[in-house]
Amino acid sequence: MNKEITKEVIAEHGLSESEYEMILSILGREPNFTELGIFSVMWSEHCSYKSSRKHLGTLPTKAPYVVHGPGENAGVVDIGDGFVAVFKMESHNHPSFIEPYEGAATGVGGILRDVFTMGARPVALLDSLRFGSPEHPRTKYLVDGVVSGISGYGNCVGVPTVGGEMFFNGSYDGNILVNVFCLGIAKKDKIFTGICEGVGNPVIYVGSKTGRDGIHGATMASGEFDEKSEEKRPTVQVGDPFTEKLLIEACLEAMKSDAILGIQDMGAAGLTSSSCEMAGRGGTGIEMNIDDIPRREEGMTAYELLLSESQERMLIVAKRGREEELINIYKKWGLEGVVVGKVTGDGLFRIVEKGETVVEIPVADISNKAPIYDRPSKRPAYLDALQNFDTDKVAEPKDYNQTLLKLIGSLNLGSKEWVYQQYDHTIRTDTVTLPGSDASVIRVKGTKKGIAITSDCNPRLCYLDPYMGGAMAVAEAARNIACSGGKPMAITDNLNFGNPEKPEVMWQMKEAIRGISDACVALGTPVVSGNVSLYNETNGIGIYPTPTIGAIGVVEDIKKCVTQYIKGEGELLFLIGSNKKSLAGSEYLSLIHGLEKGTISPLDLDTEKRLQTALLAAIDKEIIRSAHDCSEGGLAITIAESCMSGDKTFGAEVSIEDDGRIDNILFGEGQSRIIVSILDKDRNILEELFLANGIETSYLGKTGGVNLSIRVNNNQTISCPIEQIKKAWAEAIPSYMA
Amino acid sequence: MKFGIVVFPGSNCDHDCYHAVKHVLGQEAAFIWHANPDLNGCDALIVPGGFSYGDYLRAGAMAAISPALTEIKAFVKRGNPVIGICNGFQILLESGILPGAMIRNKDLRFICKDTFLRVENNNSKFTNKFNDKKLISLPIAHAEGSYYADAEELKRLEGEGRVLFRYADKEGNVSNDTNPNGSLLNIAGILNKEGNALGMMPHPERSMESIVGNEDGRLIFESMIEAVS
Amino acid sequence: MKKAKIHVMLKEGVLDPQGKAAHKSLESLGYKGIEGVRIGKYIEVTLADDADGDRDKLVREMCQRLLSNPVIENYEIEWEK
Amino acid sequence: MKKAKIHVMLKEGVLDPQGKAAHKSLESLGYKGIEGVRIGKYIEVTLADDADGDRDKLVREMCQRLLSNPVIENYEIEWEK
Ligand SMILES: Nc1ncnc2c1ncn2[C@@H]1O[C@H](COP(=O)(O)OP(=O)(O)O)[C@@H](O)[C@H]1O
Ligand SMILES: [Mg+2]
Repeated sequence: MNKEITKEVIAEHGLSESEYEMILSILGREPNFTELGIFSVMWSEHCSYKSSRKHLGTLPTKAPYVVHGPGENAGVVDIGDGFVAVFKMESHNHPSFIEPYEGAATGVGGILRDVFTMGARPVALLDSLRFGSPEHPRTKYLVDGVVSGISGYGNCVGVPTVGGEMFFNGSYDGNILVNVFCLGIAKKDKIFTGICEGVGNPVIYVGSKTGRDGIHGATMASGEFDEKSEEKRPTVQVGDPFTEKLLIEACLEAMKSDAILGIQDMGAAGLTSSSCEMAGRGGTGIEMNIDDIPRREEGMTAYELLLSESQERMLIVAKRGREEELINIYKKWGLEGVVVGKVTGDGLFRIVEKGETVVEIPVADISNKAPIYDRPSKRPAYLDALQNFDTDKVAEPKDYNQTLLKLIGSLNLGSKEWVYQQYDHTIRTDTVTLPGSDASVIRVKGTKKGIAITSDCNPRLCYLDPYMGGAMAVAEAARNIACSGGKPMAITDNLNFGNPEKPEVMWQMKEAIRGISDACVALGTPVVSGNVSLYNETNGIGIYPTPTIGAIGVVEDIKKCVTQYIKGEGELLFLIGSNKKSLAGSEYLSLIHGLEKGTISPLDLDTEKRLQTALLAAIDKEIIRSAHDCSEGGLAITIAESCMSGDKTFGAEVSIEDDGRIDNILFGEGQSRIIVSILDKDRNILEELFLANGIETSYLGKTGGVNLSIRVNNNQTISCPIEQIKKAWAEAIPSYMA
Repeated sequence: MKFGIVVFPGSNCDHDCYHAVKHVLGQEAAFIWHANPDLNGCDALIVPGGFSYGDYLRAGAMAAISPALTEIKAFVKRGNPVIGICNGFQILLESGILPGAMIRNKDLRFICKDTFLRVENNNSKFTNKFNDKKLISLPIAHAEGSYYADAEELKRLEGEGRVLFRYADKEGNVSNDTNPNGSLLNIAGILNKEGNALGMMPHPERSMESIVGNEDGRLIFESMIEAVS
Repeated sequence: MKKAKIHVMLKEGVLDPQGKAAHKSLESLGYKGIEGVRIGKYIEVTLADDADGDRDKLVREMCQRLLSNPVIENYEIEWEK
Repeated sequence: MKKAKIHVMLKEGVLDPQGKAAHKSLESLGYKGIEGVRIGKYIEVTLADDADGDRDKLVREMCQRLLSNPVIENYEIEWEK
């Protein structure tokens, strides 16, 4: 296609003038239309990380057990016994807003491919979701579509979805977030990477045929939304989980031969980015014959074939002479495999159409000379006013029973069973800890071990203080892992922000990354993979900064796993930790008073580390009957959850001595607090163990009876049948969605 | 004894069934590939759950016309035990080995949760090890599990003791409230006329080890082993 | 007789949860006077020009063997003119 | 104008995994000369006799708001005579 390259065409491709100048100097000539398209997707925010790369470089990525850090398709961590955990989180925000079912479904498909392309069998998924306010007219439709999409795809491929998050807030009205985490397990000596090696080796295309799906999809994900985005609608891809399932099985079978040298999925920017990235890693070139690319429709141009984001496709570099063998494995699974090119030694990305070279670009320059921006950043002016707000000014509620019921019956604090019941979470028969606890635990067959996984981020805290919020997301994730009995090992981060061209947004991102960094160093959890999603902004209104953290930990003996719910009557309840808290940034202040303001209670990373270490020691001694992180909703909500989130429901008699406002005592939020239950006989061991680590423990009361009763400084403040609380909690989402 | 586990494109509980009979129960197990099904040496078959052919068109419809089903039908005719679980049940229905059909769950959503099942007949090839156990708990995970058959067929199933499992509550009561998917008569599992083919929506292979739930599922496979020996 | 247009509907008496749900949703969107909604499948099978034999019989057979389930569904075939 | 018969089909160019799978399956049954299979939805909406207003406009609106997904699907309305 020889469309003329005008200023308009360049602008349509989202390339700036200076970027175009760079293209001219790389090529030493004008690019043709197809080449322009290639640069446009490869240099889009989505593929090049041009606004974030500089800052991502500051994240800690190393530990003795890290096998592959960022840069590969997914992070790889050694978990012992000859196994590695392979994991990553990725966003599919914009596509899910436009077409929630297919957007979310293909999001699941994409992250699965990132994991099995490394040679790992995907064993679990988590979905971290943010929607607009419940009253927004589109919210219900989006929730329904996104959850069905994840369910439709994940269930069909047979990978359990074992947990996640769901948070509603007006800042997501025009930009929802759909972040999906995938965990895979592989043998340590059987890891594959996306590398293009050995001049003359064949390049094989496998999987679905290429259609006109999602052309410019990558560019769309990097462009701010406006009214015109309606027109970009046909760029949405449709997923085929059945083909994905076949692709997983065929790839894992093909990897058992030693015929594969490198393999990579075709994700954003499809064939172009997969082949360029593979050649880039190998320091080689790649030549493909566009006429050989399997296609779904007639009349497709090289431009379309190279930029299409059709799903369920992979690119393989094989050993010469072994291509038939591989193609036959794919054929057995009903999939197409075609040799479409070869590895070259000239360092060029070359595309040939009907015998003529139509694209020729130096591979190294596409990635190395990709623009990197050090965008200006500035602390938002509004932060002072927000942080200086005095939360003591708000009126205290009169009826704490009603306040508790209202909070626990809200969409953010209500039970998420409506969501995870639609996900097959027991397939593969390895889900030791089911969704509904702080972290879920997946057994590693053939060992005594389990892998604990969770995803966390409180965007409200990130909005009020992005540095603290970022650090808190890491701390909460690690704390949730520890509560389940796992030792936190490593994280993946999915950084969702607004428009990076705004200095305030840039500042939020820099601060959040700094917070993540500090927390990862302090807690010993390096970042091994991640994803950045920017321009989550509609008509100038951006989302709350949302650096979602996915974390994994190792449970040495799955028999010692701990869940968040109380196991019987007469258990003693303890609050572990310093009990620092504030109303600022709390769910209570937002839901009851409509305020999202104030100075949040800070995180002390040293305390956090000691708290988790001591908790894991107590779990190892098998004295902890239940452990539940005290996060959104504060102390009263956490105790209520402990009482009712298991198969059986228990009442409790709790008595708290504390000063300050009662609403802060009950619903204030702070870090490094955990509610545990133990047997009476273990009380001394517990108190001594935490004391030895410099962590406070306070006795709260006993489980039993039919009421949740909370006395504050000897005044009965809450007394409510636990079944009534449970009903409000259980019906929150079903009644909203009905 | 040797279990054959039939693998269709899109089957995804095949490995779980294999693990259940091979590693938990210590029996022989072999995967049977749909395209060249060789049932030689198999004493019993498991048609596992999943989304054969993506469940496109109708769940189980495309698997039901595959070459494997010709062999499975003959295997059933010879009197050997066959259990179809979830998608496997749907395949047995679509192929006519079992009567009736499956439609979408009443609320249209996929449901994954533990269910209690009342055992209606302790005397079959699949329940002979239950002794007087009348209630078990197994997980379900499906979107099309609402069993349908016309009134005459239902009468026949009831009359011949071929309804094996019904969705119940933890006391064993069967009612509308304990029906997760809209199945007629709360049916969760049925037998063929000869009593050697069982179709059930709940997943016994997921309840084999207490660390990941309970061990109620073992009883079903152990009954099959008993029936064969 | 190139393109067969096939309608597959649940039989009278078989619960149609999809139709019922759509009906309810339409009502909650404010559409009142709806008597009923039924949802079925629409399948187009395009035959090659050189496919021979009795085309109607052929497609009828496809419906019986695969495209519909006679226990719960009826089907109708129309040919595009 | 009582019963609206609505056909909802994936837009040209949008992947139709169902149709693709059914096509393959029919071929494996031995049906050769099939050029293509596409699968969509067929919906019947029956209006009450006293429903007033522009019936065609009404049903078109239902299609846009609920019965079809305009991002990837097209729909057609026919009225039973
Ligand atoms: N979108 C979702 N998908 C699956 N599970 C979810 C989802 N949202 C929440 N859950 C599960 O519900 C439980 C409660 O969630 P949440 O309140 O966010 O937990 P926590 O505060 O301990 O991180 C957890 O087990 C979580 O995994
Ligand atoms: Mg959380």
